[in-house]
Amino acid sequence: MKKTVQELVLIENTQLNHDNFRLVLQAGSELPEIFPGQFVNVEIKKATEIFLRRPFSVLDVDYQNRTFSLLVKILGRGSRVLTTYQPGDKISVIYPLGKGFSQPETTDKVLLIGGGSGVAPMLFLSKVCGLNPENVHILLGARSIADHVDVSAYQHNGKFYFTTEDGSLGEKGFVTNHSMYKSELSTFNKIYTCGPDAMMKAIAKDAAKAGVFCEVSLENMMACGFGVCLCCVEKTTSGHKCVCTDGPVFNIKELTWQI
Amino acid sequence: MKKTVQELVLIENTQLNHDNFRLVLQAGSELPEIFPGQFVNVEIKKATEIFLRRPFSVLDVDYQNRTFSLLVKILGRGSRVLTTYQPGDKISVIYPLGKGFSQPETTDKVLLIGGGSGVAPMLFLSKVCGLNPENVHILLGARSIADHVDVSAYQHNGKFYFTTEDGSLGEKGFVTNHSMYKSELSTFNKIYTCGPDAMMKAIAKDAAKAGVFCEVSLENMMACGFGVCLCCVEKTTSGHKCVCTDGPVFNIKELTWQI
Amino acid sequence: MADLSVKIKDLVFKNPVLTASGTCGFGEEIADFVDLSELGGVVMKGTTLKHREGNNYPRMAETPSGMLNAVGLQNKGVDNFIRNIYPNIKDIETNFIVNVNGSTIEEYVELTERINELDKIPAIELNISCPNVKEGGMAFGVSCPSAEAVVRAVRAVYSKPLIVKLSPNVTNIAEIARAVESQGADSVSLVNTFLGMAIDAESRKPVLSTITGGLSGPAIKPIALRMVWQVAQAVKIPVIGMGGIMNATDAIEFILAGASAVQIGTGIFIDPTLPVQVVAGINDYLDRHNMNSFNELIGSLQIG
Amino acid sequence: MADLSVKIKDLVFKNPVLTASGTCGFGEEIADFVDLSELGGVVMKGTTLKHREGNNYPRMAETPSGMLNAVGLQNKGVDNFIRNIYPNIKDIETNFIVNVNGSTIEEYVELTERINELDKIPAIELNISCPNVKEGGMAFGVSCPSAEAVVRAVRAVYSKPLIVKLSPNVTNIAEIARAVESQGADSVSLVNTFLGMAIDAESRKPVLSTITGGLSGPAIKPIALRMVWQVAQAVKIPVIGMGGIMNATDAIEFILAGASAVQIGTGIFIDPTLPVQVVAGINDYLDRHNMNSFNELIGSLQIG
Ligand SMILES: Cc1cc2nc3c(=O)[nH]c(=O)nc-3n(C[C@H](O)[C@H](O)[C@H](O)COP(=O)(O)OP(=O)(O)OC[C@H]3O[C@@H](n4cnc5c(N)ncnc54)[C@H](O)[C@@H]3O)c2cc1C
Ligand SMILES: Cc1cc2nc3c(=O)[nH]c(=O)nc-3n(C[C@H](O)[C@H](O)[C@H](O)COP(=O)(O)OP(=O)(O)OC[C@H]3O[C@@H](n4cnc5c(N)ncnc54)[C@H](O)[C@@H]3O)c2cc1C
Ligand SMILES: Cc1cc2nc3c(=O)[nH]c(=O)nc-3n(C[C@H](O)[C@H](O)[C@H](O)COP(=O)(O)O)c2cc1C
Ligand SMILES: Cc1cc2nc3c(=O)[nH]c(=O)nc-3n(C[C@H](O)[C@H](O)[C@H](O)COP(=O)(O)O)c2cc1C
Ligand code: FES
Ligand code: FES
Repeated sequence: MKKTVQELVLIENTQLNHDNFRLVLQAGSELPEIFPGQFVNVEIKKATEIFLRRPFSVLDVDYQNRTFSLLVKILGRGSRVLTTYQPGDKISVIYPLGKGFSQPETTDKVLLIGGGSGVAPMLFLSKVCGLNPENVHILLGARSIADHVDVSAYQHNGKFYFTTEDGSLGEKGFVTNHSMYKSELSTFNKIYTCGPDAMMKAIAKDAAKAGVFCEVSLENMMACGFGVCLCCVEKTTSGHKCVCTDGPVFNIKELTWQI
Repeated sequence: MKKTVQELVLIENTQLNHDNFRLVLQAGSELPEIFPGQFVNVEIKKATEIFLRRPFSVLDVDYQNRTFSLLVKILGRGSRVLTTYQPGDKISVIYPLGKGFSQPETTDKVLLIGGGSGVAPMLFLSKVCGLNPENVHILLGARSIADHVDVSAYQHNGKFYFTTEDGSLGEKGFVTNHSMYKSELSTFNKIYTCGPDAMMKAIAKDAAKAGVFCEVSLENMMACGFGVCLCCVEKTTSGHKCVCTDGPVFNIKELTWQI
Repeated sequence: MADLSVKIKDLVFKNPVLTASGTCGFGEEIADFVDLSELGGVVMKGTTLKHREGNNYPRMAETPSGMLNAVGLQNKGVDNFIRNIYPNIKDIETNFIVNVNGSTIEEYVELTERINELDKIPAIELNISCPNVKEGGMAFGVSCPSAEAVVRAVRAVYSKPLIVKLSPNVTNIAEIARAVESQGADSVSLVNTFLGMAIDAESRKPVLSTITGGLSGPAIKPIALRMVWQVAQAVKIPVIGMGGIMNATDAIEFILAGASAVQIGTGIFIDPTLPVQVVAGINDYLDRHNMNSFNELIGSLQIG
Repeated sequence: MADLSVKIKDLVFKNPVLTASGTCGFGEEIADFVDLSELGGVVMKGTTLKHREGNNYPRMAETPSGMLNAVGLQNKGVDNFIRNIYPNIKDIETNFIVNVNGSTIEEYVELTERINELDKIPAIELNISCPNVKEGGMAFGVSCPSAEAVVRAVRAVYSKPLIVKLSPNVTNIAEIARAVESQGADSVSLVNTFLGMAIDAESRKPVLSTITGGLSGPAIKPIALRMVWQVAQAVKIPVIGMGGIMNATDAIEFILAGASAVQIGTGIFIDPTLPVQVVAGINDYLDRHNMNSFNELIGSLQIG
C-alpha cells in the first residue's frame, strides 16, 4: 500500500445536492488497495488562494476501471473550486493515506453513523465490510432533506435510517435522538462513525457508556497528510498521535475526549 | 473616460494560432469610449500563483454589443491560464487605462508596425484612425508564419506587409529589414509601433534619423495600472513618467533611449 | 449601522479604514473608483523636502501572494505638494495625512514644519521605515536610539497628531514602539515593507534595479498581524495596523489583535474599491456580532 | 550530466538538495515517494534530549502562499532516536543530519555528545531558531552573545561539520551569522520560520493553540533570499539556503544568491517528490547554461 503522488483524470463530476458533489477520478495504472476510512490529499490548482492540499475520504473504488470517487461538500474556498472542475481536468492526488476502519467479524452486527461529509467513508464501509446486510445498520443525519444525498446505490448494503433537524426526512432531531439508535445501541458489536465533532463525541459518550466498541474518523486540519509535519495531532492515551497516519480512524478508548 | 473595476463576461475565446487567443468580453452596461493604445488590467483568479493583474491592450471595440476584445499571447503563467477561460466565465477588469496613440491628421500617411503581442493596438488603430486606407501601411513581424495571426478582418483598413525571421511569410528578416520600410520610411508623416523593446528601439532610431514623428507603446511591468504605485516608470526627458497613465504611448522624443 | 468612528489623539476618523502611503497617490488617483469622503483617511505618497526621481526601473517584482517594490520615494517635493496638490484635496471630507520622509533629522524637522502650516493636514505619518532609500528611511527605524532621536526632534515642532510608521525588519518591534511612544508619538502605524529580494534565474540578475526591495501584500500578513498584536500590548497609544489586508476579514483580524485603525496598501492595486468594501464589511461584522460601536472590537481577541 | 556534488567542510553531499528539518520526519516517512539515496541529505525532525509532546492542537494555519506551524519540537527524545530510528537509516546512502535542540546550553551540549557517538550521522544542524518553544530555541538565535555562547559550547565537544540554523526574526542576520562563524561554525543554514500569527475573525480567537507560530512557504521566499544573499556576503563558511522553495528555479535563485546547498521544507507537504525534482532541475539548468560543475553556480549572481 505504497503512497504515491499521481496526476489523476477527473472523469465525472456530479452534483448530488445543493452543496455535495461526487467526483470520480481515474488513474493511469492499477489502483492500490484502498480501505474505508482512508483518504486522499488533493491539490486544488485552480484556486488562487489555496496553498495546501485538501483531504477527502474515499467514497467508493472501482478497481476494474481504475477509478475511485470522492464526496465533496462545499465548505470553504478550496472545496468550492474543486467542485467546479470538469471531466478531463487533471488533478494531483496523494493516496492512499491513513489507516481505515478495523474489519468487523463476519458475525458482527454493526452500526455506521455518518453526518455531513462523514457520509462518504460510511457508505464505502457498508459496501465492503463483507457482512450480511441484515447486520449492517446505517444511520445518516443532516440538517434537512436537502442536505441528504441519494444513497439508493448503496441501499442493499444494509438498513438505512435518517434523521433531519427539521424532520423533513426520517426522524426529527440528531442521529443520537433516533429511536433505533436509542433502543438498539447496546445490541451492536461495533459502531463506526464519521462526521462533525459534536456528533462523534455524543456517540462516543453513549458507546462508552453502553460498553460498545466504537471507532471514529477524525478530520483534524492537515498540512501534509502523510506523517511528516506533525500538525494534525490528536491527544491520545499514549500521547499525541498523527491523525493522518495513526488515524484518521481511532478507537474511542484511545482518545482523551472529555465526554 | 472614468476608470472602473467591472466584472465582465467572457463571451468568446478563440485560438488564433499556437499561442495567441482572442478573448471577447462583454460589459453589463454601456462601454466607455476606448482608444487604440489603451489597455485593460485583468484579474486571473484561476491561476494559483498569480497575485497582480495582467495588462492587455484593447484589440477592438463593439459599442453596440458592449464588447471589446483582447489579443492574448501566452507568455508565462498568467497569460496561459487566462487563455483557458471559457465563455460564460466572469473576469474582473479595470479599464480603460492609459493614454492611446495620438490621432493622425486626415491627410497623414501613417505606418503602423506591430510585433508579438504589440499587434493588437496596431490593428485597433488601423480600424479607427479614420484615414483613407491607402495612407495606412501596416507592417507586422513575427518569427515564422505560425506566429502570425489572421488579419483578414482588418484587410480593408490599410495595406499589409509581413516579415518573418525564417521567410515563411512575407519578407525574410525583421520589420526593419522590410523593403517597403527601408525605401518609404521617410515618406510617412507618422509612425506608430508596439512590440518587443528591441524592435521599437530599432524603429525609433530610424524614425529619429529620418525625422519622422514616431510613437511607441511600452509594456513596462505594472503593479496597479492606474497611476498609484509608481512601479511602471520610464525615464523621459522630463524625469520618470508612469507608463500606465502618462503612457503607454510615448513620442520617441520624450524618451531617453540610447539609440 | 454601528458607529465606526475612532479617535487618534483628538483627531476623529469617520471610520477606521485608511489607504496606505505609496499605494493611492494623493487620493485623486483613486477618485474614479471611490468617493474619498467615505474613507477614514488617506495617507498620501511619501513626501520629501526636495523632488526625488526615485530608483531606476525595474522597481517591481511579483512574488507569491505579494510584491516587492523599490520605488524609492519618487515625489515632486513638498513645494509641489503645497502648490499643486494641497489645493485640490483640502476640501475633501476625509483626513489627508502626509507621509514625512527625510535623509537626516534636520530634513524630517524642516518638512514637518512646512506641513504644519497646512490647515487641512490634520496629522503626519513619520516614515522611519522606508527600505528603498540609501540614506535615512529604515536606518532610523531599526534601532531605539535613532528612532527616538527623530521622533523627539519632530515632536518638538509639531503638536498635531504624530503617527510614527515602524519597520518590521527588526528583532523586537515592541521595543521600538515603546521608544517612539516615550518621545511623544501619538500613534504607531505598522508595518512598512519587509526587505526582500528577487532574482531572475535565467539571466542570473537581480530583478530590481536596487537588488533589494520592500515586500508587501498578503504574504506578509501573518507576520504583520503578530507584530501589531505585540505592539498593541506594549504601548498605550493607538496602533494602526497594516500588511496584506485584502478584505474586511483581514482588517478585522488586525483590529482584534489591537489595531485602532487599518491601512490598505497593495490590495488597492488589485482592487481600488477595496477600502470602501472593507468599511462596509466591518460594519456588517459589527451588526452581525451585535456591537454598536467599533471601539468594542479593538483588541477584543479572546485568548485562552 | 554536470557534477552536482558540493562540500561542507570535508563532508561531501552528492548534490546540493537536502530536506529541511521538521518536514520529512526521519526520512523514512517520505521513502514511499523518493529514493532517499538520490538526495544530498536529510535533515531530520528536531530532536531533544527528552521526549517532548509538543504543543496542543491546533498547530497549523494555512496562510496566503504559506502556513504557520506551532508543532513545538514534538519528538520522542534522543534515546528513542538512537534505539529505534538510527538503525533503520544508517545504511541509506545519504547524509542524515540531526537537528539539535535544547532549552539550555547544557542540553545542547549533552545532546550533541550523544549524537557524536553515532558513526553514520556525519553532521548536526544546531537549531537556535525554533520560534515555537517557550524555553531556548529562538531566544538563543536573536542575539549575538547568546548565539555565540551555544555555538562555542557545542563546538568544544563536536568536531564533525557543525551547521548552525539561523532565525530570520532579527534586525541584522549577517551579524548573527558572523558571530556563529567566529565561534567555529562550519556552515550556517537559513532561514527558520518567521514568527507569525493567525486569527479566526468569527470566533475572535487565535487559530493556533500557542497564539503565534512559525511562517514558512513561498510567502517568505523573497525575505529568505535577501537574507541568504546578505549572509553569503558576510561570512566565508558555506551557506545553506531555504525558505519557500517550490521548484528548481527557486532553488537556483538561492544558489545564485550565494547558497552552497538548499533545503526543502514546506514544499514537501505539497509534493513529497519535490526534492528529487529539484535535483533534476538543477542538473538541467547547469546543462542548459553549459556549466560542468555545480560549484560554478554558487553565488554567481551578476550585479550591475
Ligand atoms: C481525513 C479527512 C477526511 C475528510 N473527508 C472528507 C470528505 O470525504 N468529504 C468532504 O467534503 N470533506 C472531507 N474532509 C474535510 C475537508 O478536508 C474540508 O472540508 C476541506 O479541507 C475544506 O477546505 P476548504 O478550502 O473548502 O475550506 P477552508 O476555507 O480552507 O476552511 C474551512 C474549514 O475547513 C477545514 N479545513 C481546511 N483545510 C483543512 C485541511 N488541510 N485539513 C483538514 N481540514 C481542513 C477547517 O475546519 C476550516 O475551518 C475530510 C477531512 C479530513 C482531515
Ligand atoms: C500596456 C501593456 C499592454 C499589453 N498588451 C498586451 C496585449 O495586447 N497582448 C498580450 O499578449 N500581452 C500584452 N502585454 C503584455 C502582458 O501584460 C504580459 O504578457 C503578461 O502580463 C504576462 O503575464 P504572465 O503571467 O503570462 O507572465 P509572467 O510569467 O508573469 O511573466 C513573463 C513576463 O511577462 C511580463 N510581465 C509579467 N507581469 C507583468 C505586468 N504586471 N506588467 C507588465 N508586464 C508583465 C514580464 O516581462 C515577465 O518577464 C501588455 C503589457 C502592457 C504593460
Ligand atoms: C509601491 C509601494 C510604495 C510604497 N511607498 C510607501 C511610502 O512612500 N511611504 C511609506 O511609508 N510606505 C510606503 N509603502 C508601504 C505601504 O504603505 C505599506 O506599509 C506596506 O505596503 C504594507 O501594507 P500592504 O501589504 O497593505 O501593502 C509602499 C508600498 C508599496 C507597495
Ligand atoms: C511543520 C514544520 C515543522 C518544522 N520543524 C522544524 C524543526 O524541528 N527544526 C528546525 O530547525 N526547523 C523546523 N522547521 C523549519 C523548516 O525546517 C524550515 O526552516 C522552514 O520551514 C523554512 O523553509 P520552507 O519554507 O521550505 O518550509 C519546521 C517547519 C515546518 C513547516
Ligand atoms: S498532516 Fe502532516 S503529519 Fe499529519
Ligand atoms: S503600474 Fe502602478 S503607477 Fe503604473
